[in-house]
Amino acid sequence: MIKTTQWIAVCLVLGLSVGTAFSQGLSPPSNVTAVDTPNDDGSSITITWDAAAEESGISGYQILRRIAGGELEAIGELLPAEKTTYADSAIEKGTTYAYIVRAVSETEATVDSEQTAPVKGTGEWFHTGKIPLFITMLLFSAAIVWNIYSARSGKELFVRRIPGLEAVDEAIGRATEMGRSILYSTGLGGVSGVATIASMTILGQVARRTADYETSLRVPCRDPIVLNVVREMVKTAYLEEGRPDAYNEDDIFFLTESQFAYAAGVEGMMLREKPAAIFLQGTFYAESLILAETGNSVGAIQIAGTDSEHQLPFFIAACDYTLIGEELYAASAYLSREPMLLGSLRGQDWGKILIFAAVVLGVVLELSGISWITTLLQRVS
Amino acid sequence: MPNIDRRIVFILVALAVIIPMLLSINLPVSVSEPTQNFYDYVEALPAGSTIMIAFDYGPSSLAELNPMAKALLKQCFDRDIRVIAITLVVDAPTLASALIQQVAAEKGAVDGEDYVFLGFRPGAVQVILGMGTDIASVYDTDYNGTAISEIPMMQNITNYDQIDLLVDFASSDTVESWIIYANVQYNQQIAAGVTGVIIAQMFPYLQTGQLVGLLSGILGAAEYENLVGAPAKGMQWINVESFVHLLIVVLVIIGNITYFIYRTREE
Amino acid sequence: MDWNLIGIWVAAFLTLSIYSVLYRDNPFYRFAEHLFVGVSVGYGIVLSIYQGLVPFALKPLWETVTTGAPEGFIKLIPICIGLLFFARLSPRHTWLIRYPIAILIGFGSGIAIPNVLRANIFEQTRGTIAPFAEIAAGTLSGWGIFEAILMVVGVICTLTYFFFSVEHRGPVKWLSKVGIAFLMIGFGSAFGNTVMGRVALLIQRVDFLLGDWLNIIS
Amino acid sequence: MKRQVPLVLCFVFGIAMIFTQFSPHSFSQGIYEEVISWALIIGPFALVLATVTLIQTHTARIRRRTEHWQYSFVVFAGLIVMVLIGMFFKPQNPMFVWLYNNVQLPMDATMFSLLAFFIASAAYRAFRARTFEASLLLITALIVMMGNVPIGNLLSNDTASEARQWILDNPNLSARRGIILGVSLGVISQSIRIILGIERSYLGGGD
Repeated sequence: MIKTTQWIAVCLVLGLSVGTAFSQGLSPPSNVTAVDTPNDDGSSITITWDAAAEESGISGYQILRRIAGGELEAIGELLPAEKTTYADSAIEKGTTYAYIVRAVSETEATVDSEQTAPVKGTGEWFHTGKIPLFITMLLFSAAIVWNIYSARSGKELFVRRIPGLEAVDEAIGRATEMGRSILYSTGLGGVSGVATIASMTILGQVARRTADYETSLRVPCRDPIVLNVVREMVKTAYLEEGRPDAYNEDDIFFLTESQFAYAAGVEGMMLREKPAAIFLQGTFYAESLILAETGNSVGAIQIAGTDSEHQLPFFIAACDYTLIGEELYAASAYLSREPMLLGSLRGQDWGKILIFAAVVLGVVLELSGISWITTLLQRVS
Repeated sequence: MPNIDRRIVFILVALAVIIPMLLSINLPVSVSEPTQNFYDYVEALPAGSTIMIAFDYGPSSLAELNPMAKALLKQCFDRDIRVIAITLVVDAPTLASALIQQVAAEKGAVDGEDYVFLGFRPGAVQVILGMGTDIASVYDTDYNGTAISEIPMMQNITNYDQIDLLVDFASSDTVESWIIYANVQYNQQIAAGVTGVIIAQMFPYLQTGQLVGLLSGILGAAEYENLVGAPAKGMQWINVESFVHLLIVVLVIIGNITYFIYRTREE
Repeated sequence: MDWNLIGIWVAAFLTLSIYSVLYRDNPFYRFAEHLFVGVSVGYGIVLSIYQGLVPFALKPLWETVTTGAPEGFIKLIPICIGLLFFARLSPRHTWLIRYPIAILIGFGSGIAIPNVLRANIFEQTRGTIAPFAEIAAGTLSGWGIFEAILMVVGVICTLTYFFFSVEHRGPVKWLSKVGIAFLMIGFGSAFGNTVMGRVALLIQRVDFLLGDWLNIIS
Repeated sequence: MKRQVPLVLCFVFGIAMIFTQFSPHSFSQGIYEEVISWALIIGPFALVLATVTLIQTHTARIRRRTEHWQYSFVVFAGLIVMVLIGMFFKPQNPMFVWLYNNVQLPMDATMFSLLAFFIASAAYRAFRARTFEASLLLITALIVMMGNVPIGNLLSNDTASEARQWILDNPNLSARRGIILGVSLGVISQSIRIILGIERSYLGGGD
């Protein structure tokens, strides 16, 4: 019942408005098209039309649609005159619609465009706007996998010199000369942390040297599992250097779980034992400052390394050498020669080259007024 | 080099806080650009808009973030902007709930109509993504247990499409998660207020527009209080802060001068 | 009893207990530190049950059982997978927790790849190039042009410093030297801002002690 | 069962999420929503379990009578009181809120404020301009510190805050962007290795 009344009302308004429109010379919207909205789940249809000429008298547009063979119904609110596109997202999937764009003048006179060809909303399986993203992802994945496999197949992958690592020998040498101990903290991280693993790899290397020089190596641990792994690693290092006799298990010990108590404990060790070299490698939090400060005050050579970005400034200010973020990973890859680490490192470097290229090319093109790199990188939703 | 007992330095620090606090000094605070942009963005929202505020910090950062959160809430309630508050951090709900209620009581805002506190849900990334399709799929009730469907102001809000700005008050890497998942995936506009530790790393996101504004720690709070016209703890504390910074600068300089003198003498 | 007043005294006592460590490690500090761990973990457990397990697992479970709605049974699968976390408690079945962990890690990694690529690599690269469009359009002043160039130089040099496949010799060495200078300025900014943050925490505590507790300041 | 199934699960869920990111079809979006709801349900279990580790550590401490083992009882006392009150009366209960506000909150807030003291003492004793890099870092830090507070502006006629803002907006931005780009490549590379089953450390030890 209501539908019929609406229908009659629409017809009436339509009839009247067509009459008035002709009297005012309002021209109908031209080139009206309706297409399935690309790159969506099929829940919308996009209608476009040409902008009206200036002083056409059009003050807005009303979109009307018709299900094949059905009635004409108004969709959404009156659109402002500067609009030339509308996405109808109130559609039923699989239903065919045809559209009419009605121009409305300030005096409420209206004129209708021709009806568009019927369209259906369909969902797309692939978002074409994301092609650059997709290709970049594939390229980068391929770079990582390729490099890991070539590292596994025995190819030598080069890793650059890392200044903090070169200082390791100097630090151990000094400790030996002075007859003092070396203190090595693996930080607060658990055994699965990347930084902790890197730290343990470096510790293995340090242990080989201390085994040679018979310098005592003290390792206070915060995590019982890390303690066990560290003991195993250091023991192996001493064995491989042919000095199992010099290995002292009590030098590697559990201190405490709690953050500040651990800091206080290590601080106490520094003040009592006055180590000649201090290594702070791994994950650190706020206590980094306390450790680095005390180590500095006892005059030790300090080599720090962490990926905890927030602690890096304090390490850099208070230590002699600091492995910054990725440098710590690179150091561990360099020392352990683990193919997965080496391969990833190389793959990521290829990624960096790609970024270099994009930046340089992008800058050059932008300066000459071509902006397709920025368009490629543009966000799509 | 002379190694003074560090407890002497500790006492100096304590004095540098206590004395200015007793004297209650008031120096003028200027406003930086990221803060101004934040304020302008909120000011430009019409009455009846909706802001989502994520209280992603626990008690250890309340000193830096509570003052700015208060200033923003005041601005929202004054301007009839509706507030949906949530948190991704487990030790935040009690703190955030109290803070909102306090400002709401002061400004006469009504729970369920002008603001709603949805509380905590675990799993940061999942929560951010889940709210992108349907907020009710993550929060079926608010913090007090009222069903979302019965809260008046949530009637017309299903997901980020109805949220005009997301503000993250953060003490950790949640801002990055909001940017990576809510901004990129759902085109949500984001602004942030952060603790001192992470201020510096926010700037690349400001330049690209991934963040529309930024409040920097206690300084940002003071600036915002200044803009909103409601001077409170932020203004008071940044003045006290002055003297501690001055002390630390002097200590660094003295420390380095003595270091260089001793080093040249050793050589 | 005025619980508010008692609360302030308790809070003041605990605050001062923690500050006592500045003199030296002592039983008061150790008491407060351990109490803190216990209380905050307890709070975490309560909240993750009431605001996590209850709405996400128990409520749907209950609804499924009471209403028998078939779509509810699909939710039972993730709930059962989640329960596997408790296999941790039995040493023989510990390996079962790999199932939920594998799902969460797979989900996290999969969602991260395209989004991190877009948010942090595409957008950041675009942001580095964007000012040059303004230069080409002539809308950037002399100082602005300098800053745009500085940004490109900074980004490229910093990335060069973190480039590990080439020995840092010749021009690469110089690029990475400039890179480290940029890094130091970046870390210096973080340093200055971190100081501001930590000091603010102290000011808040002193504000509490002098204001709420001793009522010396308003 | 012990290693292969988790690897397959990880691969399937990872690839599914990537697929849904590139495919707007309603079928893919249905998968997307379903996987997110799964992740939301599984997540909280991990959180509850994390506390079990803490309980185990402290019972072990008491059993082994390690140094200061008596304090482990304090941990348990705090934990039990919070859990009992919270579980019986819900987190909105005034008693639970009181404990949070007057016990947990002040200690958490105080713990990190200790750093203000340590920074000051390190400022005098450890932060040395021993190399060019360290000098650059310290000078920047001093400028930013002065630019952050009103007194710095009063003394320098607003130069300090302008310098601070310029540093943050320019050299700092470039350095951070370099770090973000590098770290993001690392994150993506790790995610790829995890999905493809090259990186298996999350499975832990054992067979």
